[in-house]
Amino acid sequence: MSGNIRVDIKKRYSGQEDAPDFNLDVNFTASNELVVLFGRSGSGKTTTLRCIAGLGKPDMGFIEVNGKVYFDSELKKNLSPQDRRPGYVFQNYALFPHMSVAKNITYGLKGKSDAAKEQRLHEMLGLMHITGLQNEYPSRLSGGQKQRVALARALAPNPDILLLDEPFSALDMVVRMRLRERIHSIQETLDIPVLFITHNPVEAFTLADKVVVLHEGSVHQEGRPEDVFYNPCNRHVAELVGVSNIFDADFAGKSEYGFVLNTDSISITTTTNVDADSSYSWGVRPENVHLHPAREDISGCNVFSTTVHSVVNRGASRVVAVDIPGGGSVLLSEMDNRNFGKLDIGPGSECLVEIDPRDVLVFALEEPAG
Amino acid sequence: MSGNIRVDIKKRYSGQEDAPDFNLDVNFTASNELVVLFGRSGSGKTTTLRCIAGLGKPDMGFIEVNGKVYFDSELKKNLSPQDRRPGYVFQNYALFPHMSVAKNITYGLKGKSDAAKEQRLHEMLGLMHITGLQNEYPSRLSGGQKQRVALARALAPNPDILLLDEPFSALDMVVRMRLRERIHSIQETLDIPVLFITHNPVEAFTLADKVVVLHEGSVHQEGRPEDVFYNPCNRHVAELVGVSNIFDADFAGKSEYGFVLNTDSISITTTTNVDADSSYSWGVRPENVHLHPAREDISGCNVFSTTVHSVVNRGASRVVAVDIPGGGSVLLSEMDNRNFGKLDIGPGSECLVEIDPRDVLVFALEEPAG
Amino acid sequence: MLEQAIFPLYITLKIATLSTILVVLVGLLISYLLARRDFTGKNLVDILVTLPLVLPPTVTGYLLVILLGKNGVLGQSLFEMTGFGILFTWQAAVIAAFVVSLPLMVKTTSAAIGSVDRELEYVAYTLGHSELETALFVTLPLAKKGIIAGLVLSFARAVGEFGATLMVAGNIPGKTNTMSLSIYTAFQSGNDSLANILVVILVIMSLVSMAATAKLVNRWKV
Amino acid sequence: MLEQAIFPLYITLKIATLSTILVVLVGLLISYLLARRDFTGKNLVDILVTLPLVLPPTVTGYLLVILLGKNGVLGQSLFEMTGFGILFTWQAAVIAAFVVSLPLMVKTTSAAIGSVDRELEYVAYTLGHSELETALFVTLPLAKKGIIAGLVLSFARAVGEFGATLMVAGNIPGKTNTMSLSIYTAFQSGNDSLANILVVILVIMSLVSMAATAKLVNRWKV
Amino acid sequence: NSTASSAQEADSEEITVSAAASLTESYREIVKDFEADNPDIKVNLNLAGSGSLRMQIEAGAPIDVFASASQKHMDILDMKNMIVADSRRDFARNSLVLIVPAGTNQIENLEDLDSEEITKIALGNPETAPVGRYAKQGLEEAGLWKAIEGKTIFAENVKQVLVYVERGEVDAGFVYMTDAQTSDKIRIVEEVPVDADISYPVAILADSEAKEASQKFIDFVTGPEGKRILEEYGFKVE
Ligand SMILES: Nc1ncnc2c1ncn2[C@@H]1O[C@H](COP(=O)(O)OP(=O)(O)OP(=O)(O)O)[C@@H](O)[C@H]1O
Ligand SMILES: Nc1ncnc2c1ncn2[C@@H]1O[C@H](COP(=O)(O)OP(=O)(O)OP(=O)(O)O)[C@@H](O)[C@H]1O
Ligand SMILES: [Mg+2]
Ligand SMILES: [Mg+2]
Repeated sequence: MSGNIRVDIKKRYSGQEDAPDFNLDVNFTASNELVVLFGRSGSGKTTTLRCIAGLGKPDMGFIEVNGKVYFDSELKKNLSPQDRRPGYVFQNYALFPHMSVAKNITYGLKGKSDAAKEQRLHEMLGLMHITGLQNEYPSRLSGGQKQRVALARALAPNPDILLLDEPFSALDMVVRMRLRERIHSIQETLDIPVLFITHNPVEAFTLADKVVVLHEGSVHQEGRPEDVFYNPCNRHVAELVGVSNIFDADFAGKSEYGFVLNTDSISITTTTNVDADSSYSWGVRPENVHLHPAREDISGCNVFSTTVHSVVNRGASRVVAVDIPGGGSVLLSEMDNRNFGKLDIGPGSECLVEIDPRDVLVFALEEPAG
Repeated sequence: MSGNIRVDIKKRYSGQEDAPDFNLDVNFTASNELVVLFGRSGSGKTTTLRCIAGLGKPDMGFIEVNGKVYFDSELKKNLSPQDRRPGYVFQNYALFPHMSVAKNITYGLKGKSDAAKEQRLHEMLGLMHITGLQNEYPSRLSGGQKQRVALARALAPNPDILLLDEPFSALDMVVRMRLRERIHSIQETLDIPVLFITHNPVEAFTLADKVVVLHEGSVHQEGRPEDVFYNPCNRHVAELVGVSNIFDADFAGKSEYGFVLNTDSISITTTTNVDADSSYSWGVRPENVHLHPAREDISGCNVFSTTVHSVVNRGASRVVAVDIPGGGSVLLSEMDNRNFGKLDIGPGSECLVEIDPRDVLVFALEEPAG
Repeated sequence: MLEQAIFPLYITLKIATLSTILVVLVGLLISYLLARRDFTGKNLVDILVTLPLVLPPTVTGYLLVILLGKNGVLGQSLFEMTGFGILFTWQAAVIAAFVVSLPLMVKTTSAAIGSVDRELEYVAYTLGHSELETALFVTLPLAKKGIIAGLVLSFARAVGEFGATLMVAGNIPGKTNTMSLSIYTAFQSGNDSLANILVVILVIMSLVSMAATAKLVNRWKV
Repeated sequence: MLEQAIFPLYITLKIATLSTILVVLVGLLISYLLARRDFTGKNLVDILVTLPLVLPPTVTGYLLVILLGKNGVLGQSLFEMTGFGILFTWQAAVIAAFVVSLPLMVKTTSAAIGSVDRELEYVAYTLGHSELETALFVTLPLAKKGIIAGLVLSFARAVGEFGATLMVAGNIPGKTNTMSLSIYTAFQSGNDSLANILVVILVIMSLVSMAATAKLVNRWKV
Repeated sequence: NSTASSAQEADSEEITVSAAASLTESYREIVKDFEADNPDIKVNLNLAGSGSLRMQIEAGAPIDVFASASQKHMDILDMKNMIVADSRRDFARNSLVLIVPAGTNQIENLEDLDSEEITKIALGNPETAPVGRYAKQGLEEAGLWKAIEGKTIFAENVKQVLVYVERGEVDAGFVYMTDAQTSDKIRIVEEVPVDADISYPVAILADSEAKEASQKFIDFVTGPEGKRILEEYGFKVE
């Protein structure tokens, strides 16, 4: 094990009445980089962050940050939150209702002179685009304004580690983009580990040096964003990172291009090694499903003709759902408006589907947690 | 004025000390459709929703929903929230901490039999993918679980109007997509007006029958999503809907393709009518900025050669920033990974930029609020 | 000697329980109004309720005699209507206990209600619940801790009530001799051993009722 | 006749103010510990603090005399150390008022502290503030309403205190004759007009101090 | 001396006199005159019910002189050796009277209490208040106690009986003559003969550290000046 953050903890919440328990069993390491915790709602992201901050006590395990042991159940060591002093943005902001915005933001600047506090306050207000709000009380702020105050409060003391629980969820795109850059440069300037929770895949991809994917309390995959997004290790991770086309399949053999899987009446070839004895599902990202006019002549594998089921305009792109021949399900294809325009299709049109075998992801069914 | 919702209200919050006042002055109508309120953080979206729900009292104006006058300052009429009974999802959820999830969800089902409550509860739990959590208390839920309970509570009584304040902000993509569809079909089935706040442009575009754009307390634009996204009426709206390239320009004359504007050392032609006497800025959506290999031979206007400044991988797409010749600023171009691969460029590469004059949006500088 | 404690114990519990029930009912109403409504005379109500706390109990008792006596404002009309003279009965002791413990309930509870997040009340309104229903099922449960504190204080105060009770209820053996009065009598007449026994019983009774209240707290889930 | 009210008014204010200051200091500490900490003997502390409320004030006073007298546990050591006999001094009255009003403060405040969102304390911890700093600047300000209620109750109770004071401080003109005791004396000796005047003054004084407290509430911004 | 002495000048002495509540007015005057005669002695007058005063003393309160409204409380202290036995003196007597609200005439003598119209009779608690004990004794001697026992309302002190009678809450009550004289809202029906010594004892306490000054005070009370003042307030003195 190496890295500036080492987390290996277990924690159990027992469920009420006949509801199942929740078992957190998280293990990952990271250096001074921006780590995105990614996972379904209820997968244990917040719980993990709280344990690192010292606000929840793991049942057992080990947490080390920047060479300092925060928690070690064997040594019965458990640093207080005061000794950890993380910069923490809480999912629900948790602003002090009885303090003004200014007081909230400077509350972590213990022992600083008033002038230093004032200066830092104004830096933070500017950074968060909330200059002018310093004398307001939290009850008079909008959701996004509260969130920015919470961010400012966490960043102000230049902490050794940043724990950001969906810090941009209530912000508009313009501020969000600017703050993404800020967080990135703060991480680089301070050279500290940053743990960042987000549900936005684009945010995860663009911000992360490393992505840790949680599912039902345990880490399913951990790696650079490209690894996780382009090579999700199982169905759960795949769904999360936007592989919205996932189908069960039967092994059908091997061809010159690779292995062949059958779903309904189509055969899909993949370059991934597949074992005849196991059950699989395969998946493909919608932007890797390419559509061509029906009259076009395309050769190669994973080409089949079909009809357009429906088209959804997503503003900057279109999502075309096409029928999978011989089955009730549809395959989604996403393309930019210009390419869509060139295709000249609509619901009911005939068209050709083409999928590069290298883009076909294969997952063992019911793969155990990674 | 017509429509099932008519809102025309003014409300002022006075700022603390030297901070400016916030003035809400909102006026829009809608029929039984899904209306997305879109706007920067702090633009007055929540305030508007609260006024419609009867939780905030406008200083003056008029609110009518489904033929019922909710508020009329002239007639001194102000229906109580009980008489309005909106299905309201609060931005901060506002779950009852002393009630179980089941009790929270069924709390609006006044006068229903226990069996009916039980049935509705299970429908809602299923709809929100939180089956099993009914006996938990809110303090033991994750952020996204709380949000779904809040949604279930608002939807359970089949209200006459739905007011949803960023109802999906804490949800992962998978649940979010499913719930988007649910909300859409609920709106259609119940045939009620739904007001929906989101900061996610794709969500706004795909969900909305109508988009109302708020900026600093007033409506700047209102229309179908295509109108608002493809023809934003001013800079503020444009920024919000993702027109991330916006530049100041000087009027340079008229050409065979349209009107010409100069920015730094490039000339941009637009099909929009432009008046020589005013100041303008122009903008283009990054997905409408097309890049071509430097060696390619492209004719037409709005084609210029430049160098690549940087490339950002957003997972499903790439954003390439290219220098604008003769100035310090960059122009962003977004494309899918396949097209990016074909281009074969990287930072420092030469390439050609092409922009369709029809995609060039023009805004009068400092246009007054719409 | 123990049998001398049975009646005082019984009557004390009866008086304190009844008075506390009254205090809770009236106190919750007043507290809610003080915390959530603006009305003319609000300050006056606040002051009137708190007054019995600053007055020496004897004075409170004297004022109650004036009010409840045969020739008193309330006592007279009650007597004319029912022929019932309330002075020197255990009912009068209930009233005395009520008056002296009401301020404890009101101050404690109105502070607790004032600290409940109004937003949650608004949510209940949008779900179609009237102000009364909301007060009962949202506001008051959320103010639980303060209400329990007020209840314990009121009950304890009612048990310990002495001065005002003495004035309005007299100290009539077999009728109104509460624990407090009995202890006082025993001490005053130099019967220290009886006094000590009664104190021990009083303390045990108080502990038991407080433990019962604690149980109540745990049951009333929040 | 008015001059007969000046000393009692002065001594009452002095005693009530000092006792309230003590009650607030000690009460906040105990309340915080009861609400936020688990320790052995927690229930015992809770019970001990509440006890003076259920005991008739005379009994409380009797117990205090035993404790503070020259032969009492506390009184003896105090006397040996300082040569100061505390009984029958205004300081003894402060102690009596303190003991009888402490339960009001503790019950009210610990309920209010218990209702403060712990999450906010955790936030303060992550910002490097110790538990004490957090208690002072986060928890207590957020429990403000309950604390103010406890403070008002304690002050009012101290002003109205009679039975215990009479026992430990005596009713000595020019030394320990508080308003309560003076009203009692005037009333007992048939001097009803003086008693009435004293009651009116007591009520006015209480109103003024409560109004001052209300001002305090408004100042202390939350 | 026994109370806080550090603040006092060395040559002045301070004594604390605990006197029964019914002695309030007379003792105030006595103290004033006594202090005028003895400028080196300061008297703290502590006024409360005799029972409370006795409890204070038992608990160890620093008292020098105790003037009780009844022999019983003094006896209890005597038994516990808490008083200087030979300093004990009776300094005044009182008499018991039957009173009714002013303007009523159903009762003209003690026997009338047995009539059916009479339902409430107030007297001090015989166990704690001497005035109640005397009243009970008087009624027993008149053979009326059994008959009217069910009509009695016990009060803790004389003042309470007076209040009840003044406001017409009871039909009659028993108080001391000295108390009856302070109210004009009642009528004195008659003096009730009691075969008891309704007398007020005074004594120096065993723990007193200023026995000399205390003795001076008792001498003053029992002296001509004291007698004059006590008589003025309706007490009988020998
Ligand atoms: N205090 C608690 N007691 C019991 N169970 C809890 C508690 N807090 C969280 N849980 C449960 O633990 C699981 C993980 O919760 P957590 O808050 O870590 O999820 P999350 O990944 O942050 O989800 P979200 O994206 O919705 O915020 C959930 O199922 C939740 O119900
Ligand atoms: N109770 C209040 N008192 C004073 N000002 C307020 C109050 N509530 C909101 N405001 C101010 O009104 C403006 C609009 O707030 P509102 O909550 O409507 O914004 P919003 O559009 O919902 O923003 P967000 O997307 O951040 O939630 C903000 O500047 C806010 O500071
Ligand atoms: Mg979370
Ligand atoms: Mg909002």
